[in-house]
Formats: sequence, C-alpha cells, structure tokens
Amino acid sequence: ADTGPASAPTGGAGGGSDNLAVTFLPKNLGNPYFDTSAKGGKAAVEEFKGTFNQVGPAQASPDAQVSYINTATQQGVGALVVSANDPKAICDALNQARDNGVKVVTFDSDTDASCRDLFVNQASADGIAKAQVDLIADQIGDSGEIAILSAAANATNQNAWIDKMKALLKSDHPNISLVDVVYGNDDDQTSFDKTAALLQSHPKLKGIISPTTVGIAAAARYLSTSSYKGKVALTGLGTPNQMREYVKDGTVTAFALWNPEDLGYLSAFAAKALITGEITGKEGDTFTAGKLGKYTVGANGTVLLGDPFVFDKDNIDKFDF
Amino acid sequence: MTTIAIRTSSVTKTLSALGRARELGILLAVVLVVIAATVKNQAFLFSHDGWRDLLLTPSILLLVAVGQAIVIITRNVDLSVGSVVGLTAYLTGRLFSDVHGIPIVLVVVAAVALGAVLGLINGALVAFANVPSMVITLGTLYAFRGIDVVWAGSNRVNASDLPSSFLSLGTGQLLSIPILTIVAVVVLIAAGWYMRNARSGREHYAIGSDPAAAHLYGLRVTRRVLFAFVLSGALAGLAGVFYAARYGTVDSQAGSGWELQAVGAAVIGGVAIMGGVGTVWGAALGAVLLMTINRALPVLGIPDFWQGAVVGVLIIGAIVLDRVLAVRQKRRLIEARDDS
Amino acid sequence: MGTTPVLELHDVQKSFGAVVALRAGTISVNGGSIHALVGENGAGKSTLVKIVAGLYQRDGGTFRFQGEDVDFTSTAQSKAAGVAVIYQEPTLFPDLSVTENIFMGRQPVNRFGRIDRKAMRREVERLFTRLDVVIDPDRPAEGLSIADQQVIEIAKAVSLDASLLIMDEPTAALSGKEVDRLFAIARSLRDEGRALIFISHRFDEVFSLCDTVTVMRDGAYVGTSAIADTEPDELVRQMVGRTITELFPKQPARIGEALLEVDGLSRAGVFHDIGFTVRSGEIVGLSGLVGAGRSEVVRAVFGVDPYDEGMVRVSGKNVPAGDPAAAMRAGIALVPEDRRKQGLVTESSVAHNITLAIRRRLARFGIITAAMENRAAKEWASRLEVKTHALDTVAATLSGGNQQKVVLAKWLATGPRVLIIDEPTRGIDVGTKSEVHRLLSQLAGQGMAVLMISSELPEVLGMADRILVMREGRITADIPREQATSENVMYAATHATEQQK
Amino acid sequence: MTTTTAPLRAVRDFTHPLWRRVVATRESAIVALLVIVAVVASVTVRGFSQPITLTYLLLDVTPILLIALPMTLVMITGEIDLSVGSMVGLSSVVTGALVQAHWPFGIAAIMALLVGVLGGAVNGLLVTVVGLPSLAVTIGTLALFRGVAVGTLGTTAVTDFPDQWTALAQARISGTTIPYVMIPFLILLVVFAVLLHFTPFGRGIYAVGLSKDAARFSGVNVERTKLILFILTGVVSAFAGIFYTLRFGSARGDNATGLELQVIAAVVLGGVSVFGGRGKLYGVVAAVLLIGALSSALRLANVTSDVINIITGILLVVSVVAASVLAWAQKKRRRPHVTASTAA
Ligand SMILES: Nc1ncnc2c1ncn2[C@@H]1O[C@H](COP(=O)(O)OP(=O)(O)OP(=O)(O)O)[C@@H](O)[C@H]1O
Ligand SMILES: Nc1ncnc2c1ncn2[C@@H]1O[C@H](COP(=O)(O)OP(=O)(O)OP(=O)(O)O)[C@@H](O)[C@H]1O
Ligand SMILES: [Mg+2]
Ligand SMILES: [Mg+2]
Repeated sequence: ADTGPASAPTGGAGGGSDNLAVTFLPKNLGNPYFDTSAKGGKAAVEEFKGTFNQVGPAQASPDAQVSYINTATQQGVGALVVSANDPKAICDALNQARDNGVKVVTFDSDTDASCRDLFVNQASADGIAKAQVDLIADQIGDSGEIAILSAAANATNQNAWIDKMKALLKSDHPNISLVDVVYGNDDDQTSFDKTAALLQSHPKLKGIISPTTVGIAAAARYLSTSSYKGKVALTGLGTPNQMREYVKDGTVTAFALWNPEDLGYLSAFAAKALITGEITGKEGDTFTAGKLGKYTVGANGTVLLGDPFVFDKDNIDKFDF
Repeated sequence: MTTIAIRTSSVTKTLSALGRARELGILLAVVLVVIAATVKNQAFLFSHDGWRDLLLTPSILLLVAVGQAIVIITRNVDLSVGSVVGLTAYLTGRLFSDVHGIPIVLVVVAAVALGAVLGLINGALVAFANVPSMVITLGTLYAFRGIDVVWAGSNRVNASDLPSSFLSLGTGQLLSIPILTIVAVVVLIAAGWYMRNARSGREHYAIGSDPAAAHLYGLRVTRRVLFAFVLSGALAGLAGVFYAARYGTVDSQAGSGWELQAVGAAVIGGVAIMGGVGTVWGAALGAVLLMTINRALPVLGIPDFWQGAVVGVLIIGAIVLDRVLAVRQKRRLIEARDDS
Repeated sequence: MGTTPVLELHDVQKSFGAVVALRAGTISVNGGSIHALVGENGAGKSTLVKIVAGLYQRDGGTFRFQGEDVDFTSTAQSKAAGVAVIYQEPTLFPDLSVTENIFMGRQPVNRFGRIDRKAMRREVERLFTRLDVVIDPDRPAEGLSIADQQVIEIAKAVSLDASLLIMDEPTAALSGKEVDRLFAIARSLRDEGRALIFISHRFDEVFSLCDTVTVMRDGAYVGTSAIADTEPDELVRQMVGRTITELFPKQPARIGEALLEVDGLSRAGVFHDIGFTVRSGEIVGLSGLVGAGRSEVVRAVFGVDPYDEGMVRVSGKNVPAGDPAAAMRAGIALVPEDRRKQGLVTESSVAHNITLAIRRRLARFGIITAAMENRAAKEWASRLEVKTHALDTVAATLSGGNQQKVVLAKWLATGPRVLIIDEPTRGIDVGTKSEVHRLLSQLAGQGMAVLMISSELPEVLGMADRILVMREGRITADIPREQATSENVMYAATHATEQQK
Repeated sequence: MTTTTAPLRAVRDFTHPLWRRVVATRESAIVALLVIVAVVASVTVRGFSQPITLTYLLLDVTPILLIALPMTLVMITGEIDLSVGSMVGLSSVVTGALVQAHWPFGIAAIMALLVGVLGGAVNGLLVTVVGLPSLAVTIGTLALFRGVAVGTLGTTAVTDFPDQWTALAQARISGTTIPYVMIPFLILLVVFAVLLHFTPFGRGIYAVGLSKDAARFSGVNVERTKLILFILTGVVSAFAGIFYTLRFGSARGDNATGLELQVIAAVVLGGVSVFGGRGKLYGVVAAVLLIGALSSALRLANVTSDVINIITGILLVVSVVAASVLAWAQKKRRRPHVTASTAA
C-alpha cells in the first residue's frame, strides 16, 4: 500500500532498526552461481549503505550452515540471507537468530515457512518446470526417452521441480518417458561420470534435463566430446558463461535460468525492508528493490523474482555471468 | 642336499605363484565386472564411447594410486593427494586462461613440478621431523585444499578457457587407445620396473618392511621416503593435468575425497598398509576395479542411491577374497612341507 | 699387519639422557686376530659396537679405524669403510626374501642398473654352501626361527668382505652344530688377516675361539689380556668383581605328582604326537637342534599357537586350546624365546611390563592404578635385581640381560605352578646366569614344575632332572639325569637325520 | 633370589618428578593452547565472550567429542575406524525411517543403537577374525554404511521428530549455558577414561598397540579387545547420529559426511599415535575443544571456512613437528653438557 518515503525506519509490526549489516549465507562457497548472486547482493547493500558480508561452508551441508547461522546470531547482524541446504535442519538455528532480532530471508532454496521471514523465489516451481519441459519437448520432437541429472538427492528445490516436471510430462507430453533420475551432487566430476553412465545404460535416450548449473555444464562437456553430440538433446538450468561454448558448437540448443545477480539484489533489498520494518513478511506487503522496482509479498511470505529466461545462440552473447 | 633342493624349488614356485595370484584375483574381478556389464548392455564395451571410457576413466586414479602405493610400501601414507590433484588441476586451468598461447608441455611441467613441491613438503616433514605421515598428510590435506579454495575462490576454470588442443588430449585416441591411458600405462610400467628392478626401488620395500632395520642397515631411509612422497606428489600433479583435460571444468573442490579412493585402490590391489608388500601393478588394478565398478553399476541397473552400498560390499568382498586365497595357499604350503 | 691396529677406541663416552651407557670404552683390535669383548649385561658392549658401526655418535674420546681418526655418522659410512656388524638383535626385513635380505642395497646389477637376480641367486648359493646353510633363499624372512635369522645375519656380514667383523652375541641363539660352523668361518676370516670382535657370555666359546680378550665393567674398560694368559675365573672376577662359585647350582628337589601332562599333541607341518609329563619339583630339559620345533610345542601348550590334535592337562584338568589367558589361570607361565617381540612390550615401561600378566589380579574392584603397579613391579624388579634407573624406564633401553630379567619377573609374579622357559639364559651374563639357575632350582624346590628349553647342552645337562630330546617335530628320547651325557643327547637329536642321509 | 648376597636395590618409581611428567607432555601443551585461544579470543574477538558462545561451541563439537572417545581407544590399539561418519548417517537414517513408520521415538533410537553395535561388529569381525587391515575394512564400510543410509531414505529427509526430543537436544542445563547433551557425554567420558587409564582392560589396550605379540603372550585377548572397541565405536557413533538427527531435526542419508577425518584429526592432535600404544583421553578432549574454539573464534572474526581449514591443517602439522623438533633440540642441548662433565 505505501511506498517511497514510508520506507524510513518506522515502528512497524517487526519493530524497525538501523542495523543494516546483511550477511549472505549461500549453500557453499566457491560456487559461481552464488558468487553472482552475492555480487547483486553486495551492490544492493552498498546502494542502501549497509555492510555486506558473505560467509559459508566449503561444501554444501546443513550442519556447517548451522554454525554460520549461530555465528551471525552471536555477531548480532541485521539480517541473514540464506540459501538452505536442508528445509528443516537449519530451522532451529534460524529461529534462534530471529529470537535475537536477526531478520531472516531465504533465497534460491527455501526452508519451512515458519523459520524465516521471507523467501525470495527466483521463479515459481511451476514456471521452472514448465520452461524445461517445454525446451526438451521442443528439442526431441515431443516423444522418446529422457532422463534427469539433478544435484544432490536432498536438494529441496531440485526435488520440487522434478516432481512438477514429472506431473507435466504425464499430463501434457504422454509420448515422452522419463527413464531415469540420477544425482551428480553438484560435483563436476560426478555429474560428468553420471552423464556417461546415463548414455550407456539408456541407448535410446533422446534428451537430458539437468536443472542445476553444475550438472548441465558437466553433461554438455561430456556430450560435446562424445558420439552423442547433436543426437542427444540437453537442456536445463545453466549460466551463459559456462554454456556459451556448447551452445555455439551445437551440443546445446537452448537452456533456461533467471538472473542470479538480480536474485541477490532483490534478496538484499527484501532484507533491508525487513530490518527497517518497512515490511513484516505478511502477504500483501510491498517494498521497492532499487533498480528492479516494486515487489509485493505473496502467499506464504514469498516474493517472486520473475519468470525464467531462455538463452540460445541468438541472445547468449548479451550476458556475462 | 638333493632332497632340500627339490623342496626349495617347489616352495619357491608356489610362493611366486601366490605373489602373482594376488594381482590375478583383482584382474579377474575387473574382467568379471566388465563381462557382466557388457552382457547387460553391449555398449559398455562395444561402442566407441564405451571402449574409450572403459580405458579413460581409471587412468587418472591409476596415476594417483601408483604414487600412493609407493608411499605405502615405505610404511607411510599420503592423504593429501586429493588436495594436490585439486591444486594442480586448478593451476593447469589458470595457466591456460591467464597465459595465452602457453605451450601444453610447459603447463604439464609446471603442474607436475607443483605436485612434486607439495610432495616435498609432505616428505620433508615426515622424513626430517620424523613424525607419522598420516598426521602430516591429514594436516596438509586440509591446508592444501584450503589454499586451493582461497586461490580459486568462486572462480572455476571452464572448458572454454582451455585451448582445444589441450582438451582433445583428454579424449584423443591413438590406435583407439586414449592418449591419457597410454601416458598412465607408461608411467605404470616405469614405476613397476623401478620398484622391481632398481636397487633403490627395492630399498623402499626394505624400509617399509622394517624401518628400524633399514636404519641399522645403513639404507638412506630419509632420501627414499622423501623420494616416495615427491613421486606421489608429482604423479598427483600429473593426475591434476589429466583431470583438467578430461573434465574441462575445474573448481576448488576438484579431487576431494580421492585420498581414500587412492588408498583403497592400493589396499585392494594387495599393497599391505603396514608397508613392505605389494606392487604398483596391484594398486593400478585396484584403481581400475574401483572406477570400473562405479561405471558398471548404473549399467547393471543398480539404482543410483544403492550404488555406494554396492561399492562398499565389493571393496570388502575383494579384500576378504584376497585374504581367503592367501590363507588357503599358506595352508597348502604347510601341508606340502609335511608330506615332503 | 701387526703394527697399526685395525680398530682403536680410547676413552669413548656415550650417554642417553641421564643414563651413561659408556664411560670409558677402550679397545684395540689387530688384524688377523679374534678379539673377545666380555662384560656383564649392561656393561656397554653393544653401545661400543654401535658407535663403531656409526649408529651412535660418541660424546667424547678417540676413535681410530685403520690408523685414521674417523667419525662415522651412519652405518652406510662404516660399511663403506669396511666394518661389518652382526647386531645383537637380528635386523631382517620380514617381507623380503632371504636373498634380498642379504644383498639389500648392494645387489648385483647389469649395465642398465637392473638387478641381476640370477647372479644374486648364484652368489647366495655359493655363500650358503660355504656356510653350510640349508635355508630356502627365496622364502620371506618372516617366520624364520631366531636361529635361522641369526644365520642369515652371519651370511650377510660374511658376504660384505669387511676388514673388521663385529659379532654381538652371534651364538646366543645357536646350538652346537651351527656354532662350530660359525667358528670355522671366523677362523678362516682371521687367517685371511681380518680383524674380528666377538661378544659372548659363553666362556667356553671365548676360550676356544679368541686370542685376545677385553673386559668391560659398568661402561668402562677393565683390562685386556691374551687368552693364553688368563682363565675363566679370572675373567669373571674382572667382570663382576667377585667369583662365581657354581654355574649350575642344582639342588635335589622332592619330585611330586604330575602337574603338566601333554598327550598326543600334533600340528600339521610343525610337530607330531608330542606326549610328556612334568612333575612338581622337577626340571625337565627340552633339548634338540635348533629348528626341531621345541618352541612351537610349548607355544601350543600355552595356547598362543593352535594345535590340531591332542590334549594339555594341568593337575589333571584340561586346559582349553588356543587361550593363553586360560592357560595362565590353570597356572602355566611361558617365558618365550624372543624376548623383544614376544616377551616384552619394549616400548612400554618396566613397571607395565612386569605387571602386564598380573594386571587383573592387581586390580581392586576392577580398578588398577600406577601406584598398585609400581608396588608389585618394585618388589619383583628388586628380587631379580633388574638394573634400571626407575620403574618408568622404557624396557627397550635396558640391556639384553636386564630385559630378560624383566620377562622373568613378569612371569614369576604370576605365581605359576608350571613354568615353561624357552632359552632362559640366552644373552645373559655369567653372574646373572647362575642366579637364574639358582632361581629355577629354588622354584622347583618349592614344588613348581619347570620345563626348560635350551640350546646350550651344558645348561640342560647341569640343570635338568630329565631330558626330552626333539628331532624334526617328534620326541625321540626321554633321558633321566643320571644317564644323560652330551653324547646320547646329541645322538637322539641328530640320529634319524644321519640315517636319512 | 633370597639367597643372593647383594642387598635388594631400591628402584625409583619415576625418572622425573610429578610436575615434570605432567607439564612436559603434549597433552598439557594442547590444554595450554586451548586456554590461550579462549583467553585471546575473549579479548580480541567481538562476541566471543558472551555465554551463548559456549552453548554453540559445545553443540557443534558434540558429535566429534563423543566419537573421539572410543576412537582414541581404537587408535591406541593401532587400528583405525574410518566408517564413523557413515555410521552417524546410517543411525540418523534408521531413526528417521522408523519414526516415519510410526515407531515411538525411543524404540527407533534403540534400534539405531543396535545398528551401531551391528556395524561395529562387522568392522571388528573383519579385522579380528578375517585378519584384514582396519584401514581397508573401514574404507569399505565407509562406503557401505553411507550407501545403505542414502539408499534407504533416497531423496527424502525425515523431519517430523517429537518436539520434546528435538528441544532436548538443544536445551541447556537450567541456569547455565551448557547443553544437556554434555551430561551423557561426561558420563561416557568418565566411563572411557576409567576404562582406558584405570582398568586391566585398558592396560591391555596399550599393550596391544605397542606389541600385539607380546600382548598375546601375556594373556591379553587381542582379538576380543579389538572387537569390543570396534563395537563401542559403532554404538557411540550411532548415539552421535541420534543426537545429530535431533539437533538438526532432520534425518538424511548424507548427514555428517566427512566427519571421520575431523574426528581423526582431533584424536591425533590430542596426542594419540597413529601407530598405537600412545595417547591420553584428556589430550583428545582438549584437542576437540581447541579446534572447536578456534573455528568458533575465527568464524566470529569473519574468517572464511577455507582459511579455518588451512589453520586446522597447519595446527595439526605444527603440533607434531614441534614435539619432534623440541625433542631434537633437547638432545642437542644435553650433549655438550655431558661431555663437559665427563671431561672435568
Ligand atoms: N638407547 C638407549 N637409551 C637409553 N639407555 C640405553 C640405550 N641403549 C643402551 N642403554 C643403556 O646403556 C647401558 C649399556 O647397554 P648395552 O646394551 O651396551 O649393554 P651390553 O653390554 O651390550 O649388555 P648385554 O650383554 O645385556 O647385551 C645399559 O644400562 C642400557 O640400559
Ligand atoms: N627352513 C625351514 N623350512 C621349512 N620349515 C622350517 C624351516 N626352519 C624351521 N622350520 C620348521 O619350524 C620348526 C622349527 O621352529 P624353531 O626353529 O622355532 O624350533 P626350535 O626347536 O624351538 O628352535 P629354537 O631353539 O631356535 O627355538 C620345525 O618344526 C620346522 O618344521
Ligand atoms: Mg648387548
Ligand atoms: Mg625355539
């Protein structure tokens, strides 16, 4: 309802504060996807003159994240922006942080709704599932065997998308059969080897969907040097920099992703809005996210970034992340 | 004297047969796995990619396992190899992306040299400070990986950063045998020859068999142990180059967890963890078995989630079988002695 | 040769922390002579040897080799200079073949640096023929008996072709036949003009082999004399500072009921149908050539080795097979032949070693403390006069003889009814030896049954009430004390072997 | 020897006085380092001195603390158990799967402990009866236990644990900042410390680690000793798995991946020799706390995890190298002194 000047610290339901220390906690460090989102986050925090910090474990595991959440609690930061390695495992730690006055925003991968103030969703699960299913159906002529190369078996977002994709395939693409789901654990080498195994165990395979940036890059790399290049279609979620070569050499026709930089940027502004008390995270709250404009909190305390974007030969050179 | 001579020669034969049988058993296991997977799916062996991957996939671990075997034979262990592979693989990628047109040979030399230096650090700490290698290399496992993560940060080397001539090394073939495999096998033959036929090679066995005796004997224990670690590091460095060539993408976690795979490969291949016993051939076969099992399981239709469990059972099965065969042979030897 | 001695040490010192192992080591050895070095356990003989070998660096004193001042900092250097050493403890590589053990680091190689296995094999065969050794050159050293290990050490040292050969108790594990062979080799080396140092606690050997003798006491030089000018009693006095009246103080004991009964014991490939009885108050000697399988039998009786058939009883009660703890409960104690591997936890303290076998008995309500252990350990260490600085001294740093005392103390502390003792005085000096003998005799007198394995015939003849003789895994004779002579014991030990040939 | 003429020689109990035996040890160095880190961090790192730090620190290190107890004993016998991290995961999954199948939580936890006994027995039997090297065996069971855990739950994570239990896993002893889980830990600590340092069984453990043969010849049942210790490691790991599940309220197949190396690093830092025969429990406990306190302080100072890993690694290396350099220096220093006194 109210925007602009009202964003000054007010005694909203959450109680406003001017502690604009925002800590980003990605699933793990050393992941280019999160590096890009942190870049957006940092830009946003600098815009509203807060202090930005990014911490995280070397390998994606919930227990290591809990230690960092606890640390943030001890430090008394203003807000914590988290991509959860497990929807439940970090819940108690997040709630303790909130009890100590830390605002909690999840992005990319959500926790239970009860453990955070707001979830910034990169794209709705439906939207992501539909984009990928449409891409693969288009590339293999709407019939034949396909497989999915996912990240970790427990990744919340991945599993939600896979479930939706299965449902979509069943209802809209009866001639496509999903023959296997394998897990590359967001590890380059594992994903690479799993792709090789997939192609061998399913000689009639026509397409692979890899809804993870690590997976799709590894799969593309394997395909591009194998005899399956151009014969087995590959799509999924990837970053333009990693996929550029394979799009140009014809291994991959098109793939999708949102802009992770925008995701980080939006999350940081959402955190700020919570800190200042501008919003509390209830449905209908609105806030302005700098250059991205105005956003409204939807059901379950969720803010939606937008629809996924499809990259192909024609537009890929316009992006650098 | 004549009766003794006869007994000697028969004992000798059985003993050397036993020695060979250790590696033979593992070779048999590899063959069985390949046959089973091929029966299930012809493409496992009889397709272009299947054949190539069969030879290519184990090549990288093979290098690391050979180095590891030599270290273990001296009654030490190198747990830092995974981190060394990671660091050198990243170095390889960075050299290509930062120095345009750098010759491949130079990069290989640089990566192997870095590996050797890291190995030297391990070796010097172990040999001069005289502390258990397991502790030292557990420490450097963390430290080297940490340096890798600090250096690489969130950057990763992508295939597009690497020259295509280098990438084609990763998949290229000579007479249908992958180039990387050829290199790995050459290294293996050289190491095998050295460990069996060179004086200094045999000294590694002596040192591992009884370090105190080796000291009394006047063997150059420090130098040999140092050499073993440097070699292990250098081979891990070469494996790092292979890694970059084969996988094209290198992030800061490349090669993590390989230490246990390499130790596992050596132990499965009959290298005694207490040193003094085993061959690099065995370790190489162990590496081939491990990697081939990993690739064969999906083909055999083992669901993704259960593959780890099956690998575990197979590792245990392989070492139990090896042990049972050894015990049987020993009993037969004793019985033979009784009859003579 | 006669002018410059091959080896000259003068006032050499060596300390380990607070322990002064060598106060004033002095020795001068000429070429073409065999020089005996004698002294009590812990006198510093092995320390002196290790300094010559370059294993230890001296803290002071002069060290001359071939007339030149030298400073060996590693055994490789001394080896290169022409010093060959047979250490007191065999130092073989268990996983390597006998051949490789002999040639490690100096294998014959061809032009490409490839080890010439055939040539190596030929060398070994020549060496073994010269030494009259029958050991499979291709078998691993693992599992060789101590005697065979010692034989290989000798072969190794002889093959080095050194100008100075030092033998630190090379005969401790050997029986008569092998000793004779060794002596023949030693004499031939002497006749080639080489210098030899021979360390032994057996005076008969010293007197039959050597031409000069140096005596040490408490880490210091006492004196050197020509063998022809001295006699055993004189040496003993120099060594111990007093005379030993009786080497085998055997007291007659009342022989009572059968305590240990072994019946039909067999283990494929090792021993067959072993049956014997040891009575209370009786000392039974178990004799035979090295390799006859005596140690294996007693290990099976004690339960550390398995056996295929047969029965072991103590006081008529069965002792379960393969369970040393049960054997201990039944009242058996075994002092094993290899004290460094089997008898002692060498890296552990004297106190822990002495109390290891009685740890359960010492505990109160399942709890054991250092104070309890020290109390028990102190009592036994004092009774056996273990020469140690403190109870927490690591056993490995004790001299060989003192280590043996610790093992004895450990087993006597269990208060056994049946004491099995394998080579009780191996590597022990005369003084201690007679004490051990007195102790055995006294224990038998108190009603203990003692089974004693010994490769030293005088010891068996002097101490045993009855002598069992083993040959190739079988008992071939049971000779009462009155009838025992070295001839009939040796006959039983070798007879069938002669027949077969 | 009552007949000997020589007087009974009184043997001293110890070479060095008590203070030297206590102070000049590796264990004391670790304890001292722990104190130094705690003091320095309290002064220099903002947020470290607040009471909540202790709670989080203890909760973080609890699984390592727990497993380090039996692991110390196993490593003193000269063996090693690399499967502990996987056992934590397996126990977590067993608890979760049974709770999901509507078993009461208590029963599910007991079943998980039984699985721990079973897993430990598998390790122990393969090592003792079949006679395989424990490093190889437990690399195998590391894969096996993890594989069964991941296979059983697949993609799912069980999260519906009774609230009173999950709350208990985090709860603090009233009036303090010490978590409740420290009570079972302290009980286990006392049990293991007594077992290792004050029982005949413990004496046997050291003997086995220093010389298997000599231990056997002294009536120590080497096989049974090792089997018992592997089973204890299995069951304590399973207990740690239950705690882990409750603390995070989530049972997953990949829980506690890689924990084995952390445990072993701590045990080794605490002064246990990987060759067996040496080590004290208090050193290990101090080492776990040292690593915990150090990472906690560094995290608070916004040092990233990779740097923390580097520091942990270097600490491990330096701690062993320093000990050996110190011993060497001591030897160097002593030598001229002796020469001087003998020359005089
Ligand atoms: N490495 C060491 N550390 C500490 N003390 C030692 C060490 N080596 C030897 N000693 C001590 O030095 C003294 C001399 O020992 P040494 O082994 O030279 O005696 P020995 O004359 O060879 O006796 P034996 O006849 O029993 O073999 C002994 O008191 C022994 O305890
Ligand atoms: N070179 C060999 N080849 C085959 N078997 C051997 C060899 N040497 C010994 N043995 C076996 O081992 C047994 C001998 O072991 P060992 O030498 O310990 O006997 P021992 O009589 O106790 O000798 P010692 O007095 O040295 O203890 C014999 O029964 C024999 O069968
Ligand atoms: Mg000596
Ligand atoms: Mg014997």
